[in-house]
Amino acid sequence: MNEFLLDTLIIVIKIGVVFGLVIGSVPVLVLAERKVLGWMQVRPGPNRVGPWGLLQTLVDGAKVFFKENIIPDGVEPLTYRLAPLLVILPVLIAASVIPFGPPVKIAGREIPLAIADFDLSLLFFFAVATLSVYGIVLAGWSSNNKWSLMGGLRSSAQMFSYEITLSLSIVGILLTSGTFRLTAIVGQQSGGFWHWNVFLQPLGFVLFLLAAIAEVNRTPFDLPEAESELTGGFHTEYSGMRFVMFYMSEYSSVFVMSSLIATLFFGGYNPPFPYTFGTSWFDGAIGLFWLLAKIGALVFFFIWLRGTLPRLRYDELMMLGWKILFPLAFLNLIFTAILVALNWPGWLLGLVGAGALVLTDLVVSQILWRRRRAAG
Amino acid sequence: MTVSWPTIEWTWAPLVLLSLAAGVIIAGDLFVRATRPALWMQLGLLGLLAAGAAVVLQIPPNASAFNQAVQYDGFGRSGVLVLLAGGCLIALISQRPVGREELPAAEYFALLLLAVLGLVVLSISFELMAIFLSVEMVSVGVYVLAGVRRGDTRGSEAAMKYFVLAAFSAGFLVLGLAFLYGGAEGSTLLGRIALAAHRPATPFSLGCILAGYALTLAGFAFKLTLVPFHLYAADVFDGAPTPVAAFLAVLSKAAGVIALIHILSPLRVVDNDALQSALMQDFTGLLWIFAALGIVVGNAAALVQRRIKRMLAYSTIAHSGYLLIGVLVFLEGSVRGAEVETAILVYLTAYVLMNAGAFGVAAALGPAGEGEIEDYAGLARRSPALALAMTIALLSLTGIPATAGFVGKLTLFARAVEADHIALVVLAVLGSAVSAYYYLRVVVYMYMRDSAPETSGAEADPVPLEFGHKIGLIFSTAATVFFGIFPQTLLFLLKIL
Amino acid sequence: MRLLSLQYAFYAFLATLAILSAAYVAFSRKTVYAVLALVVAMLSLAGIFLLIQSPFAALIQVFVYAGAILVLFLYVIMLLNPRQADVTIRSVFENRGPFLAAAGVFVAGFFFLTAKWLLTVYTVERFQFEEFSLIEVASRLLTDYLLPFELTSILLLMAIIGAVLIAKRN
Amino acid sequence: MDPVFFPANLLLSLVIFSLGVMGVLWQRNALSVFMSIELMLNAGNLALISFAQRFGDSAGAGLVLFIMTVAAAEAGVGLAIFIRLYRQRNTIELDKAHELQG
Repeated sequence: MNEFLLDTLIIVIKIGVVFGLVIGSVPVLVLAERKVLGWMQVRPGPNRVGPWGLLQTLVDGAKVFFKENIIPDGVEPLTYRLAPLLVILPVLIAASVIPFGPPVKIAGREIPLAIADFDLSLLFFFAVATLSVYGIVLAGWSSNNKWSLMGGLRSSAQMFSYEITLSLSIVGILLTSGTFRLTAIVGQQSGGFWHWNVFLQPLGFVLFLLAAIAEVNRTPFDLPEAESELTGGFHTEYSGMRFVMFYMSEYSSVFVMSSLIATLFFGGYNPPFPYTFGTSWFDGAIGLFWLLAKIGALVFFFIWLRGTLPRLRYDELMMLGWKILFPLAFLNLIFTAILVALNWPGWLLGLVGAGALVLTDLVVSQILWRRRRAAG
Repeated sequence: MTVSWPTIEWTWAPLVLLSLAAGVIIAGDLFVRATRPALWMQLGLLGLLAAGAAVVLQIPPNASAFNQAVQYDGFGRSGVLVLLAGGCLIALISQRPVGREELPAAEYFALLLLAVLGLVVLSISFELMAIFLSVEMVSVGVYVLAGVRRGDTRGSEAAMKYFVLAAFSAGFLVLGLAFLYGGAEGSTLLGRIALAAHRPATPFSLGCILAGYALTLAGFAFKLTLVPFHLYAADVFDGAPTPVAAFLAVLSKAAGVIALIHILSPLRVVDNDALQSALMQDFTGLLWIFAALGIVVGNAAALVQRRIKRMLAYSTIAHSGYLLIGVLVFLEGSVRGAEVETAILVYLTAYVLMNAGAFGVAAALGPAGEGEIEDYAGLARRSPALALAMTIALLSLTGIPATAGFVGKLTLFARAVEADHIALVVLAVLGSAVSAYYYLRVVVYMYMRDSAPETSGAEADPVPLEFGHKIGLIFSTAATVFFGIFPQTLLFLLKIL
Repeated sequence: MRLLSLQYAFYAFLATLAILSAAYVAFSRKTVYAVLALVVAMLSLAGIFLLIQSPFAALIQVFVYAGAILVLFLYVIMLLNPRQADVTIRSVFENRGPFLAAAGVFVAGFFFLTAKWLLTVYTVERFQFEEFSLIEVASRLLTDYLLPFELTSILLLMAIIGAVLIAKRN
Repeated sequence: MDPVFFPANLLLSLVIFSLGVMGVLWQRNALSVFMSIELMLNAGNLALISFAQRFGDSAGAGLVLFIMTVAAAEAGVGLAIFIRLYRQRNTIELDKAHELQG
């Protein structure tokens, strides 16, 4: 068979699988969120449709699918229709660089389990992921609604404020690993959980996690869809399938962001204890299992946060982003650079990072406490 | 990976000192509660003087770094000193507007210092990227400083105009430097570009270099207010705060001329390759046209202006025409390069001093000094010292003997006569004669007309002046006269420093 | 060979897209759509950078230009309430006539000369595009280009101070 | 990889540049003018990268970064100036704000 066609076929299959995984995760995540929240709030959650309510999201999806697609008067027709696509596409494209397992050997050819594996894959992720801001701003603008416009601006301001922290806090990892290639970063974390980057960059991890939560608009940073106090934000005027696309983009970006966090900080597809089975496709499956397990744990953490924390006020959100997280990410970068240049061993690096984390936690909580007390 | 501590690189010292001073001012403003314009001005002066001292004491002529990307050749090094001195003068004459008009003092002086830093880099860097970035530093500084005056639409409009045109010219600069980079086969060093210009590897690379120079010249023409690109100048000068206008008129133009000489130096005709010199004649021809147009249009337009800053703006267009004669003579290579460079330096020194004096008086007078020329009526009675300073500055700008301006014009035009540019020199002298009319008109108003009756009551008091402002005016006026009477001292200073 | 012709096809597509969207930016009166067209132009240029083996340039083109600068444009347009008013520079440049004429003549002249010089002397020759690793780029940036690199930091500082100073309400 | 992309890139860069210049001269809206200027800068970027790849200079991508920095700085300050002017026109001089339409 023609080499060229074969390569193309493999890539098409991988694209199908990854996109299927990301899109398919959405109903699972929605159901999981409702179930877990129910459990945390000591109520049953969805339990009518199917065994234990498992089919609830499917039914919801069917309902939305058959809903009338309302286009309000006076919208900008092109951008109004384009915006939901512009929000969800970058998430899907960004997912293409996540390695879902170790390279698999089938019929004598080695196939990496990522759609794209190249030198700058991490940079690619960020470059593409930033583009989803356009969808949000345009959705708000084209709705011909003052509140939607303000909601769009609010969300985009939030996104690019936290993007800075997001990209600064991974520079520490780039310094310790010396590469932008995600497969290489995962490869360096193989051989047991003590090699994971989270122990090398504790402060960087916490900053990245917080910024990532804000970036995917989850509680406590979910101002974009604060229906009760902020009129639903940029997607107020959307309904039916287009609204579902915003919904889907939110959950799939949770999934993709969790997979990036797992890849960068928790060893990606590496199992916590080193073992291999020798058969490469089986190793690949095991790798996928571990990655999904880590993603599951992170998603659970996201839901837990939603069940626990109240929403931040907008000025608090901005203060946290610019005055606390951004300088900390900067300091983390500088300290990591100095320690890497001085050739300190990894465990010392991790210890310094953990110490810095505890210290900043104390200082920040002190400041916040005093401020609140001063405010009365 | 091991760390080796770097040795002190003195060629960086002026840059580090300037940015350090700016950083101290910005950071200090966070901690000092009250606004302290005088303190920030003194810190800024300290930074400028320290940078100057570093150049004089620690950097020998022809010091270079980064593979010849930074060179303190005699011209650039003296140019840095002139620019730093000019920076000091502008910091001094901004004290009054900053204190009174509620310009934000700390940010003003910090941005001024950083813009001066851009000028310094512009005159010592022999690498296109650094040149481009420093041009942009100056531009960004000027946009902000021009538009920052509180509640002032004219300032915002000036900032807007300057911004749109400067960004437009930056577009030309970018494409120009891309082509120069391509012509030098992948290098941004001016030395490599000179090599490629004299011994082009292929005709294509020569074509790239020439196209690059055409575009770069277009970009620089905006910065130097050469004539078809000059239309923004009067509006920007008129709308911007006076010291900022002085910065734009004097320092950025001086640094632009220095950088233009450096950038064009690869095109200097040294050997007689037929193709090459034929193509280079296009450039000298272009410069000839620019110079002539600048002299004619600048002087003619200045004649009809009624507002003092617009008049000064058009007169600086004429002055850049004169300066361009120097650049042209340098480029043709028939006169020794060092002599032309000295002539240009002398002219630039005089230009900085006399314009600092003129703009300094305008800044001291406040809103009245920025308005119509009629507002200067009777100034000699109200404030004889200011009127004297203004008179000396204007005489020097005209080029009356016994002033620095005369010395500058004399040396520059002498070089041009040596290079057989009689026509241009005649044009320039005629232009100077015309300029006497509009410069001296202000003197006539100051000494021979009484102030308008309705304002005489309010402005009868002598104008009070801050100490620093006074120092700046005294220094620039005294130096204008001193260098005019003893021109040898200026040459001597340029040689020993 | 097939790969090469595929690349030609991609190139033709991207170049056409870039030119069309650039023309839209230059001549359209609808600012919001113009920003979107500019994004398309930048992305297609990034695609061309990829085709000539310069992925780093392509990615920072997307990251910095499309992801940051143009978002700022869009943001400002939204802030200025795009449906009714825009900042028009007609009233700022009252006398556009002479400016336009002078600038147009000079631009046309420069463009003509540039194209003439370039196109008359270019000879086709074979060469190899080569991809540089990020490490090479970075080490050049921090040694040969250290001075411009440091200048960028100062420039950005100036821009931050300036933007805050200008845009803040009194 | 082949000799065709390079001259085509130069030509494309010149075309985009001249489109940008025409846009600056044609447009009346300051934001559109500024966007056309961005087109010019991008044309410069394209030429720079093409030359860097043509002559095998490893710093080419870094040079593009410098130009993007300049574009970012200009965008920040320039858009701030537009906002300030708009605000002043809109609130201070209503007659001018009216004549701004169009």
